[in-house]
Amino acid sequence: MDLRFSPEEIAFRDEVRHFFATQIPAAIRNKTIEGRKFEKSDIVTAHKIMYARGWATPNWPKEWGGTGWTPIQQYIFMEELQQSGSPQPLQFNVQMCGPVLIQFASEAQKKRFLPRMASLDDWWCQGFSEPGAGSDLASLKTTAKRDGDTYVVNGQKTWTTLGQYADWIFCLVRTDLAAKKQEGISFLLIDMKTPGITVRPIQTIDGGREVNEVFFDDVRVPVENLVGQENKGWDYAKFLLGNERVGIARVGVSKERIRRIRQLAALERDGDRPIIENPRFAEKLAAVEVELKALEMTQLRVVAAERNRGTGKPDPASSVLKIKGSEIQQATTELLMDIMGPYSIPMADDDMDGSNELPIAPDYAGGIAPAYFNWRKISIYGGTNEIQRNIIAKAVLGL
Amino acid sequence: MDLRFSPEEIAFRDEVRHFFATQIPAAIRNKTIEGRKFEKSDIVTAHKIMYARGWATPNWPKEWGGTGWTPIQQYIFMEELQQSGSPQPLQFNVQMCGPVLIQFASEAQKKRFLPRMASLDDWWCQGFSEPGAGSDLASLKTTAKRDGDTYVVNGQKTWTTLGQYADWIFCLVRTDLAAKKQEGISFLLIDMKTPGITVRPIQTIDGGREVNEVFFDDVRVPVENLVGQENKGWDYAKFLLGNERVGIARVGVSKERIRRIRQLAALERDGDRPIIENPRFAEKLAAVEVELKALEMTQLRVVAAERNRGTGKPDPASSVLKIKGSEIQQATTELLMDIMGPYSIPMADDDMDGSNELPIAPDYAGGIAPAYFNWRKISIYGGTNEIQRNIIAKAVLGL
Amino acid sequence: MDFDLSDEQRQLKDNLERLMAAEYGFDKRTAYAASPHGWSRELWATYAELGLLAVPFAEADGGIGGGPTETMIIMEQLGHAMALEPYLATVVLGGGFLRHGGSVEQKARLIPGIVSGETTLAFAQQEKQSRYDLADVATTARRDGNGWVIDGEKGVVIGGDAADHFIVTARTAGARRDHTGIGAFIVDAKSTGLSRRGYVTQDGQRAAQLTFAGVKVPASDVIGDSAGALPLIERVVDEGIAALCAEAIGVMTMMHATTLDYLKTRKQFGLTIGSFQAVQHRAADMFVALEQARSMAMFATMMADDSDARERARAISAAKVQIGRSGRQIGQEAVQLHGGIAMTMEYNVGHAFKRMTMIDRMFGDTDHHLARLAGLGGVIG
Amino acid sequence: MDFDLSDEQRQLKDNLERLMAAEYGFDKRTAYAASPHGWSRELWATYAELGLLAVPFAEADGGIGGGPTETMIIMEQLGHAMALEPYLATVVLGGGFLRHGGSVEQKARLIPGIVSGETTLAFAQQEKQSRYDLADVATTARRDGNGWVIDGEKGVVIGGDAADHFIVTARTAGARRDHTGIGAFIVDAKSTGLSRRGYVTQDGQRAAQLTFAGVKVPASDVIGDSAGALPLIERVVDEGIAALCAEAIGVMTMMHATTLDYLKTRKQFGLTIGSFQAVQHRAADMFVALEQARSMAMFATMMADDSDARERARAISAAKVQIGRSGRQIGQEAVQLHGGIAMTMEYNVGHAFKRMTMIDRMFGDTDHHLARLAGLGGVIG
Repeated sequence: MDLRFSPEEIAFRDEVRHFFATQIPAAIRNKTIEGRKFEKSDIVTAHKIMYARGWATPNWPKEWGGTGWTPIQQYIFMEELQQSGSPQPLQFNVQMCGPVLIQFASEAQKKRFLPRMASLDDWWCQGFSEPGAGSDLASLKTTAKRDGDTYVVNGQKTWTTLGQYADWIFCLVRTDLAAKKQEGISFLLIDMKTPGITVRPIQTIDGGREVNEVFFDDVRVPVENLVGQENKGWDYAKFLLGNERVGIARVGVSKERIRRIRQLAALERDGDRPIIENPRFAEKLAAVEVELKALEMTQLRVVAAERNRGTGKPDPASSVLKIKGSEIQQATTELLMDIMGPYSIPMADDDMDGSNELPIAPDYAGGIAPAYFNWRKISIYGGTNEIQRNIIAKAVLGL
Repeated sequence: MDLRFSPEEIAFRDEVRHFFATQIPAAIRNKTIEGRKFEKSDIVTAHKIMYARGWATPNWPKEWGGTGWTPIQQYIFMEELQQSGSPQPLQFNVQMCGPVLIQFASEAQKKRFLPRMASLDDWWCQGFSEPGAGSDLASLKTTAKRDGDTYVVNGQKTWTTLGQYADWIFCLVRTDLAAKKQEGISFLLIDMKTPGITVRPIQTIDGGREVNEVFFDDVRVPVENLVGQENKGWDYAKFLLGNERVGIARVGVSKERIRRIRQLAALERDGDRPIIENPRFAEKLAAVEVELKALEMTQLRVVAAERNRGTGKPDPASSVLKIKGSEIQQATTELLMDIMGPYSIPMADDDMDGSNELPIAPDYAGGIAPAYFNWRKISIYGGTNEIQRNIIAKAVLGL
Repeated sequence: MDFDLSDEQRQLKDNLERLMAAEYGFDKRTAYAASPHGWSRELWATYAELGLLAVPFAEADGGIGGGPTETMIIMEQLGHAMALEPYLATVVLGGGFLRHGGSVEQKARLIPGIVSGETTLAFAQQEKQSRYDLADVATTARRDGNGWVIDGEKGVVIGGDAADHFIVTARTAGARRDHTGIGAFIVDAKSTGLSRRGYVTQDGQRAAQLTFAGVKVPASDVIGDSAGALPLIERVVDEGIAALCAEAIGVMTMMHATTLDYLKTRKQFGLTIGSFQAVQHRAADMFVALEQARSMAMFATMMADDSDARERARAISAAKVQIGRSGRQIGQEAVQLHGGIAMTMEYNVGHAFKRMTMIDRMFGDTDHHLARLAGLGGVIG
Repeated sequence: MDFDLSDEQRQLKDNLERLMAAEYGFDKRTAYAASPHGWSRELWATYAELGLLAVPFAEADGGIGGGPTETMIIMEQLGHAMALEPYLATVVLGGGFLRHGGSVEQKARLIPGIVSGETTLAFAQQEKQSRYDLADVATTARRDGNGWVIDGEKGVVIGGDAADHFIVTARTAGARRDHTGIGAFIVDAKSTGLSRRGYVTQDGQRAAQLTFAGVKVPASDVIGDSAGALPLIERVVDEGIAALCAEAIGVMTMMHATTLDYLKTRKQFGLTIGSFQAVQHRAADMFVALEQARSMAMFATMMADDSDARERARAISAAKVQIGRSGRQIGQEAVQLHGGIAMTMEYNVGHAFKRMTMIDRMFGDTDHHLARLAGLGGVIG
């Protein structure tokens, strides 16, 4: 047992840290620090810079452009990325759809889709959730009816993040209406330019328009876009959903937030002292830091155990990462609210990029409340924290 | 709506307060304040003083020695009693068994038992719980088999508080083995001197020996000691269990604890300042006080609503009182632990009445940790807090 | 002691409940919010007709002579509907200054307009550096002949974008955080030298930033003692907090009820999600939090006009702490138990969650009041 | 980075686990606790035979040269069994003073006795006024010829009722809470002028109150710098806290596992109570708390011998906070989910709950370390 990074790992960390600091434009990274949202172009720019370096798809096999890094290296990479403020390589491509294709798609499909997926020449989005199918995903109702060489897709998906930018969508569709609910589902790749697809943005309570409803009205999809076997899509979906170990805790994101909190708490004053000098605030912050440090160690334990367990098998303990990771991220947004106090009340102008000193409050106050509102989603998406507790109770504790 | 006590209520409160301050010996009341336990004689002494004043059974009808007080007056009486540190009139007699007899027993039984119950000439204890029947009380297994004019009782009761002092025990026993589990239960009064009864003390984690197991080995009980109808005991038990509204929150007990905490936190020092001047401690204390003040108002709302609802019908909202009341009482024991810090570690001597300055710590430190340990029971007994949440979900929220 | 409403109070509650049910559906509210003022002038006129705007004023001043209980009833109903009209700003706060500090002439001049719905007010107190400290006033008022000249900036003036008059706190003497040397002034929104920038707040209400550049105020617009207004300001703010607590109860009650409805109808895995015990227990905990908050809102109401400023402050801070804690729990849980739907602008729980969050930031957040309460020696005597 | 145990470490763990399973059942533990010393002399001899008492000492000193990881493994197993033997007092704390501060002569004099199991030590630091402040030392040591004379009182000396030697902190210069002027002394328990009163602690361990009345100590029993021992004391205590964290993991693991067993077997309403979802979620939360604590115990182990005292302090305080919070949650929940049975002295969970509670009070409670950590600027770099 040696809980410190090896010299090689430290050298790797420094290399990665230097890469992000020098290669990803500061104008992009600062948006994270200042609590502003990325444009599409920011995500594409950062992704392509990483792609050029061969680092856009670290979790893929080498033959498809992976890096061959150890799990620890992959962890270090993601943590450094998050702390730098850079956008991640587009996760719908890299973390979600790519691994499914690598594992289950035909060679022809791999050759057709993976290269453009890796380079972000194609932007992918996810078509899983439906209005009636939330935690109970398998109750989805969107149908794909075979008609010669095509499927005809009808139905509605929802919570499709960044669907407005997407070239392709990977969908779960029902291909056998008679089968038991998990057994009639297929995994289909659909070109977003196909006639019959409508994307409608949903405005979230932070004011953002990141998520969408996607409507399918007699959308014709070539049969060759079916991944794996018909009616086996649920297996692929489970593989995808269980595949979010590295980074689910977003330790790097929270570390960056903690530093931002320290910075702003030193800047903002309550009476004649900076807020960071208020013992109650400092202790609240320290308490979150303790949980975060513990989470980092827990995540490293899970990552390191992957070596023994074998790659690709999800560790049910990763539900711990989801629960704690979301709680900590949400706690950081509350600490920022505490710093801003009454100055979190005014709404920021829609355009947050120009100079728009907020009424009475400093410029950076405008994004604080929306971040608090928006990050409530973290305990909802990717399997609610209630579902994670069910997983722990059953898969880990045997209850 | 007028949320202040009326002048009459204030006069009543002052009268009650004066009574406790002057009539109940300070040597008894101080045991509460100092965290020491009552002897049997303390309880008897206090009970009989209240009895002499006609105040031992305020919740009973006037014909059986009740006071005729309004619910608000009953509340005031209990809160003043608790704040004074006096023992309550023995609740097994006054709150539990008495009301059942008044409601369901025969005139002969009432005349036989109630007067000695009110005066504490008979000490009663409760025989409900069994080793296998906790929250699922109706699964009890102790049997009473009819044999001519007697029942023959066999089985085991547990958690019988102060059973070692008892003259009588009121028991739930199974009289019909074939019936559905709630339907074969009867309510039986048993003389503790009957041959075949064995009382075994259970030592609790605070070191105390308040609770007992009671074993019944062919114990013969006259049929005349059956309350109400055979096999209807579950109805009487439900009546009894739902009958704990006034005082279940123990607001007066917590008020007394809060004052004790302020007193000790002003006495004990951390470095060069009293602990009460540590802002973190003062805010933790204030936070508990807020919950307690809210609970007091909540309890008064429940008490006042009794006038509209009619006496005797339990308010399901009283589950709120149990949950919050127990949480607050437990929080006060944690605050006392915080004050004592390392000096809560030594065990007090068994005899806490003499002068026994503890090793290194002040005299009053010895009872602090045992109280913390012991009061974990408050969220367990009288229907666990989990059961209370079930009640709220079903009876109040309709889930 | 008596928690029952009188017949008149019950009627007030029922009437307002009916009005809100009819006029404050989700779509109507959305339309009000999108209108120029961000609230409904028509409904404001209806409030006036119903006498709501007259409630706290003395009959001699053209009011109805209602007390804190009536204000509590109204604020709870407004909160339940998430009403956008500036009742707190105009009637509770603005009206509070007039009631407790206004001269006979000031009352006669302003109250009729408030009561008739023609005049709205806003309380301009917050400054860039002041945070929650009511004594931290840098805006100055200096004597100018018989009158005063005000210079400075005020922000987060709730209801300030459309108000006709402001109650402005300004320093007439002493240093920035001194407790003496503060005055309260009635300032006409059309005064020369006064500019305002209106904006939307995070919870969809309206506020304004005000700049005072040599704004002249006649002596007749000073409320009470020009150097000793802090006790008055504290009194009015304490009443405002009590009203805000009542509003919060309405918001929480709505969130809890809406969540219960959702739990009873939304199915997953073939069952209503409300049939899952873990969900049931959390809904039960929300109920406990709500009842505790309701109790403290009542306590705040009872103590809002207490003559002992220290006892009043202890009660008000205690109530704000409880409201803040319960509100956070109920808001976060309402969103969580709903899932994604409550994260959208298309569903009322999301809006309520935001409103609740902003209530916690007004006149001192939970931590602020906890510290204040601890400093006052707690709330258990 | 590597979380795996080496073969030797695994063997150490397995051996100890087996020993504890065989020798530390509930009844045996009860008997040890009731014996005169409150722990088992026989088992202590077995520990010696297994080399456990030699683990942290350098091979040159007759030890095995183990590191913090070995100590972690041992303490966790001792915690899991709730072992009563004075390992922490003798090997970790007493041994720590010798390892980090002892002279060659002191090591040679004392370590062999520790390793063989003949000698036990205890750390006498706590004073009536000192609470958790290691620098708050009123006990004095004044020069007396070539040696020293100690006067004062020490209390809550864990393991002190049977210890052969004490490591005593005493003030040689300066005022009561000065950081300099503190010395650490080896004091023979049989010294003239030293009296002790042994007693049982709340968690069934043994401790003592010591009175020093002119106790003479030769110069050869001063550990290191007679006026500059605080850094040494802090280092040893930080190591002690890391060991205590590992012990706590054992205690928590046992409580969690016992609770799970109970949930799987105890039936109510015809179902195991572990089949109720609300109970399942709380057991899951206990697991989360346990894993977070385990991670921090490892972090503390890694940092326990860090040469940077400030970094070490940040890590140790962070770990103590996490252990305290997780321990409180797991302990309280274990009792609650068991119900009455865990409230009795006849069941191991109640004892574990008490031990966990006392661990939180040793060398600084959760609030103390949270404040210390906040003062050090947190634990995230």
